[in-house]
Amino acid sequence: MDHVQNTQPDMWEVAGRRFTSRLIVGTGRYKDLPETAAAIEASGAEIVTVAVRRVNLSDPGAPMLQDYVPPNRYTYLPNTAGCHTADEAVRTLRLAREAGGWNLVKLEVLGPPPFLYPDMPGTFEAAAALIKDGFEVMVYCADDPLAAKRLEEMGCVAIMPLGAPIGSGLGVVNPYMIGAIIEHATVPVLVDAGVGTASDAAYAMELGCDAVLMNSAIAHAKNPVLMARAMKAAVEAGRLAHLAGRMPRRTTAAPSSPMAGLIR
Amino acid sequence: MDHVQNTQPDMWEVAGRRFTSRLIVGTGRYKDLPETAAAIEASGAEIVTVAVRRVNLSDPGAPMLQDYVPPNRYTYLPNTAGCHTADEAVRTLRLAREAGGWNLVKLEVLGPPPFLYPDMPGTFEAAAALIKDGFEVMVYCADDPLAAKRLEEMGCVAIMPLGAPIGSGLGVVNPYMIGAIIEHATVPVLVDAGVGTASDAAYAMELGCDAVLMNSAIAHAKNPVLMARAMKAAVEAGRLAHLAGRMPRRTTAAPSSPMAGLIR
Amino acid sequence: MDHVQNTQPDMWEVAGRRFTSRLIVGTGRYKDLPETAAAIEASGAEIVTVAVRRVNLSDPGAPMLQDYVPPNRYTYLPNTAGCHTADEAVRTLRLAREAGGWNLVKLEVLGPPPFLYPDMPGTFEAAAALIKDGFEVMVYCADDPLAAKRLEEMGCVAIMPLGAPIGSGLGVVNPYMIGAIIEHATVPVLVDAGVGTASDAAYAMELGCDAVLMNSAIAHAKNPVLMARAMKAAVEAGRLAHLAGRMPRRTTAAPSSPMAGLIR
Amino acid sequence: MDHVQNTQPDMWEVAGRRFTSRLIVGTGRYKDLPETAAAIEASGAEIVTVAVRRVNLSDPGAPMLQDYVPPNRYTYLPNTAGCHTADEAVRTLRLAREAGGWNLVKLEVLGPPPFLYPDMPGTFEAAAALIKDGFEVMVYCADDPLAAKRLEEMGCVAIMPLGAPIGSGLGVVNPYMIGAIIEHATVPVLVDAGVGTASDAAYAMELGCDAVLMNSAIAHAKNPVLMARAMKAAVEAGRLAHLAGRMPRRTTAAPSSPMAGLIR
Amino acid sequence: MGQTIQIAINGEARGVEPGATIAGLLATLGLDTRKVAVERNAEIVPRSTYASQALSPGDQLEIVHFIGGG
Amino acid sequence: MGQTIQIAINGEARGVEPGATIAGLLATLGLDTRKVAVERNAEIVPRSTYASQALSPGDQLEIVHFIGGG
Amino acid sequence: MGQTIQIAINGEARGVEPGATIAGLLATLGLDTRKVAVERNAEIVPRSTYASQALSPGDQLEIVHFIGGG
Amino acid sequence: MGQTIQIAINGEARGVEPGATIAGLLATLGLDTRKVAVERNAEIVPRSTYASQALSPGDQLEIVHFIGGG
Repeated sequence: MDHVQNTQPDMWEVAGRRFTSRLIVGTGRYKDLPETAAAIEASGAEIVTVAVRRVNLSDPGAPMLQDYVPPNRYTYLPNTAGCHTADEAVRTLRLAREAGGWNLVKLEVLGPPPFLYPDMPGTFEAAAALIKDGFEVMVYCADDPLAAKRLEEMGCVAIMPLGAPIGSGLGVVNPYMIGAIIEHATVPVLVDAGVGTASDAAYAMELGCDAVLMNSAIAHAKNPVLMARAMKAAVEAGRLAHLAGRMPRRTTAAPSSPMAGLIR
Repeated sequence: MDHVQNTQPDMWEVAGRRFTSRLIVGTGRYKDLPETAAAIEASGAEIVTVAVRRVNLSDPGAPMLQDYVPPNRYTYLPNTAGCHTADEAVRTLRLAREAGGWNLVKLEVLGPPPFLYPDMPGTFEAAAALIKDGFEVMVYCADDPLAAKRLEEMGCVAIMPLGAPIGSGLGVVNPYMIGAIIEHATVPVLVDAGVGTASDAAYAMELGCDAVLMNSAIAHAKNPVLMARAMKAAVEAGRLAHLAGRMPRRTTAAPSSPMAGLIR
Repeated sequence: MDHVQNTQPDMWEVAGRRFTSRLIVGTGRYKDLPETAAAIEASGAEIVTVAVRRVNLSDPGAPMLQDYVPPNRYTYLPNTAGCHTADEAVRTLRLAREAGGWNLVKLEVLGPPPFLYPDMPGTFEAAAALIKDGFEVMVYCADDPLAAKRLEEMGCVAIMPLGAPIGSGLGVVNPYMIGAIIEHATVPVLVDAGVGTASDAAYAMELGCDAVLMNSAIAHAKNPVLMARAMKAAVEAGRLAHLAGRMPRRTTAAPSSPMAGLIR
Repeated sequence: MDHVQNTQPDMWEVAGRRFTSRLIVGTGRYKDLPETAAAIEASGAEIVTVAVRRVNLSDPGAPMLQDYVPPNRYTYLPNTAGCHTADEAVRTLRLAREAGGWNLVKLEVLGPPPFLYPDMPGTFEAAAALIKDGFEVMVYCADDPLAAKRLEEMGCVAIMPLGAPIGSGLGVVNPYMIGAIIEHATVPVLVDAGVGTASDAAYAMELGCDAVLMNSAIAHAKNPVLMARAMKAAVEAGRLAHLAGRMPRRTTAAPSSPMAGLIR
Repeated sequence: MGQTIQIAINGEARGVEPGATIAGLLATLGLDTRKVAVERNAEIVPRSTYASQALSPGDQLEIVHFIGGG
Repeated sequence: MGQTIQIAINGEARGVEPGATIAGLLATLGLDTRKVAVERNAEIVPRSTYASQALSPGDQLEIVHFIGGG
Repeated sequence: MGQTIQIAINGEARGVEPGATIAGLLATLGLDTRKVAVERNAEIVPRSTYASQALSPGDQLEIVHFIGGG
Repeated sequence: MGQTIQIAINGEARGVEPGATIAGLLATLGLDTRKVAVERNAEIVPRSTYASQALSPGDQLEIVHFIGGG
């Protein structure tokens, strides 16, 4: 907390890179690319997740994400959304590395709909292959403290347990296990997926997360740009509250004005 | 929302006065007056609640709140903390009006410890007398939608239901009734008392409150100045999220990356 | 607890009458009178609430509640549902007393839709008039510990705060205030309104309520008779758990098998 | 539900055995063997979990569990509590099978304190070995719907996700994932671990579990025998409520007495 | 030969024979006196007095009973 | 040479000079009139009248100011 | 007037000139080499080798780029 | 007149008579064969073979029973 009190910036570090913003945002599900750009700018995010997909050969000149969300301004974090096996995830990220030239990636090996729950055996397999191949892996996972510890011991650079299913907006359903993961981690822990509104993001940060990753909560809000501003403030609020140390809870009242000196 | 999108300030109004900050803070329970001043400045509050107490005749030269929290910079909102009858509350606020020269006041008629729950009959009686005497009454009350409506109809300028008992830090325990009060009110509604940490404040604002009033959550945090910053951000976050319109909740997942164009 | 352990019945008493069942059920909202009778029998209730309404002059021979829910088997507790003023409530209960010959009644003075929230000033006024007129008043009220204490001091024989709005099925939304009311009451406290399913009823009893009153949770279940059986068991379960004294909560694990003697 | 309505018993089946009681209780953590016997009898359980431990050679004549909880009356379900590897679990259950002559077992491969969280890779490994060796495996696991489905496909006869860490008494923390597991399972699903009091057990059953397994909630209650009775009733209540189909939730009120026929 | 007198029962206008009592009225209406209660001009009418109370023109009667309610 | 008259300030008995005014009393007490308010026998004393109001035996004064409160 | 050779790009059959390179193909397709990545028969093709790698009959190419995703 | 052979039971070193069987050992230890199970060098010993299995020097035995557990 000292560095905060003496007003040095409160930064966090992953894979040797330092960031000020503790909000990582996805770039999917927006109305169009201009809205994507506006929302991401409003969020203050320094890292954005991106998907890797086949070029549309029938329309090679179509506007591209890079033209609206410049990779020289934002750190691209390629994901493996849609990958349901370790092989698909590894192939996808090797292509991402070649396309972008960076090796910091988000690994997610997902189970089938309707839950898209992290496939932990597939995740372990893919993480091992990627780390062996020199990637720096930020890993989406279950809120399982043992699995989180193993992924860290394998060499993952950030542990990203779900707060709730992708796109559900249910918030951080199991704060006990998220707290357990944070308590025992020596690498950054991010809540990834589940955040639905600002108070959810603040709550995740109050638990002690290093950062929060979200997409739908912003992109599916009625007004994504306003919600992006809300999330920027919420993550800052939750971080500051975590550093400040909340008051204790009590089930009875405690007066906030002095009892002495009342008129009679 | 337009005024927000076209970046005009998102202000709120009570008793004809307009404010930008939606956070009202108490000035009690701090370590000393310098900490009080620092925390209030960090909170960005424009309105502060103050108590009215007998002068200490044995030490008339002691430092005074006004010297640290200048009334020409902050709108003083005198409260009736410690008053357990309508008469005490009315006498106290008449003295406050004479001392400060303003008639915007916070009325709270409290029941006994350990809950200090709003005494609603006493509150109705005091509100009637104060309004008759020309005061502009922001009233602390139970989360009772009928009582809230009556207080509004009597002429109270703001309705301030408790989120939880004073100093409890339990947050907004009954969002249904706070929501019910907001839905039917034509004057500002503030959650007063109960907020414990940043996510509580954001949540109160997401429900649609016009502002939030707190004291212990900041003053009793391990680091009050940091928590004041957290609350400033949290109230802004919750307000923006309310304006933005949150995504719908669903108990299953929805992918945030396109399913089309996956490599095979 | 002794009386429980040495297997004497665990009874409760209101207005000098002793009851074994801690479940009071309403008789409204059923498909027909036979379903009403079957559900009430399945609930094991000894007290049922009933409404007072004008006789249908055009069909005086229509089947009547008494024919299905015999007053000599069940204690009828006339209510004032639909009364929005103290006068209406008092007139209604005077008619009820004449019709039934008993003076144990349920007072509810309700605010307007959509919340039908207890009208506390009207409730105080009606309670005073009824008690003066010799009624034994079980009173529906807000979850306001001060109001509850006043109603008790006025002479009400049971305090019945809402768990949530009538027919909402939201459960016990504010356990802190229900707990506060129980802690300071010297007459029976019942949660009335809000229970939606069995676990809600068990939870209310675990808080220390003497009994629970419900109608919609049973009548609006897909299978009212099964739900009546569920509620009977749930109220017993919650009562026993309250008497037994639950284990402490902890955020970490504690093994339930001995660690000694493991094979190696 | 028909079989319930026409009052045939509502039984459940695991590994070809049919049971009426949906409460499985542990036999650990009691003051002494007589209390163990009394609590288990009060619970109405037909299945009890037991641990396998080295005989105390220095006191071979010490009273034994079988003398108080007769295996010919209760179905013994040997567990692997304390086993942190698949090998330990398999060895332990082979000894259990030889000691007891039955092959229905509870598999739990646990991570280290303080969470004793299910070690899912170890659990998969042990489950495969046990099933190959002819055991009928009821498996304790994370609230991970993919892992649950795989364990079922491997041939486990019951899936038993944790509601919360063993001995924590936090209840069913993630009802969404427990519900997800139930929705997609074709074998019995039990909540195992986490239940703290009666309403937790009722809630687990309302979610649709086939049964609930607990130990600490009974053994660590102030009065274990009373709590055992509470849990018996709570499980029945939750089961009946699940079958009955709860009323819908609404955030506004719905009157439970007719509005017609009010006096004027 | 007697013309009826006008009263209101449960808000509906009714004509009854002059001299009719509440007991008589309830019998005419086919109501079981043990299952109803009667209010006359906002005053409770004790059941014991049904037979002795003659109705007067303009009487406002409420006749109620118990029905299912929560 | 005049003996003092007895009043109560904030619940404490005090003696003041005969003819003393509220303005004089506040000065004697070292209080800044702009930062306090005075109630005399349960009636507010307008600041503008401090100089003209002489204290009387038995007066009950409350002298208050603002302090930190929530 | 050489006949084309058959390859598959992103799962679609295509004919290309014999001797065509990946660099040539990308140019033909109008793709910016700095914004795409290419996999050939499940092997990454380093960008530096686009110009030197000639396509062979039956080649399976995946050509990808970044798009919005969460 | 044979000296004892050394084995380990539940991790404790023990000496037993040469030729002693598991059945004999259990009897010596005062254990009810119907309530325990025996593992010898990490292999289950079927109860039916207790009488026929003679112990050998260095045998590692685990003798277990059921106790209360959750």
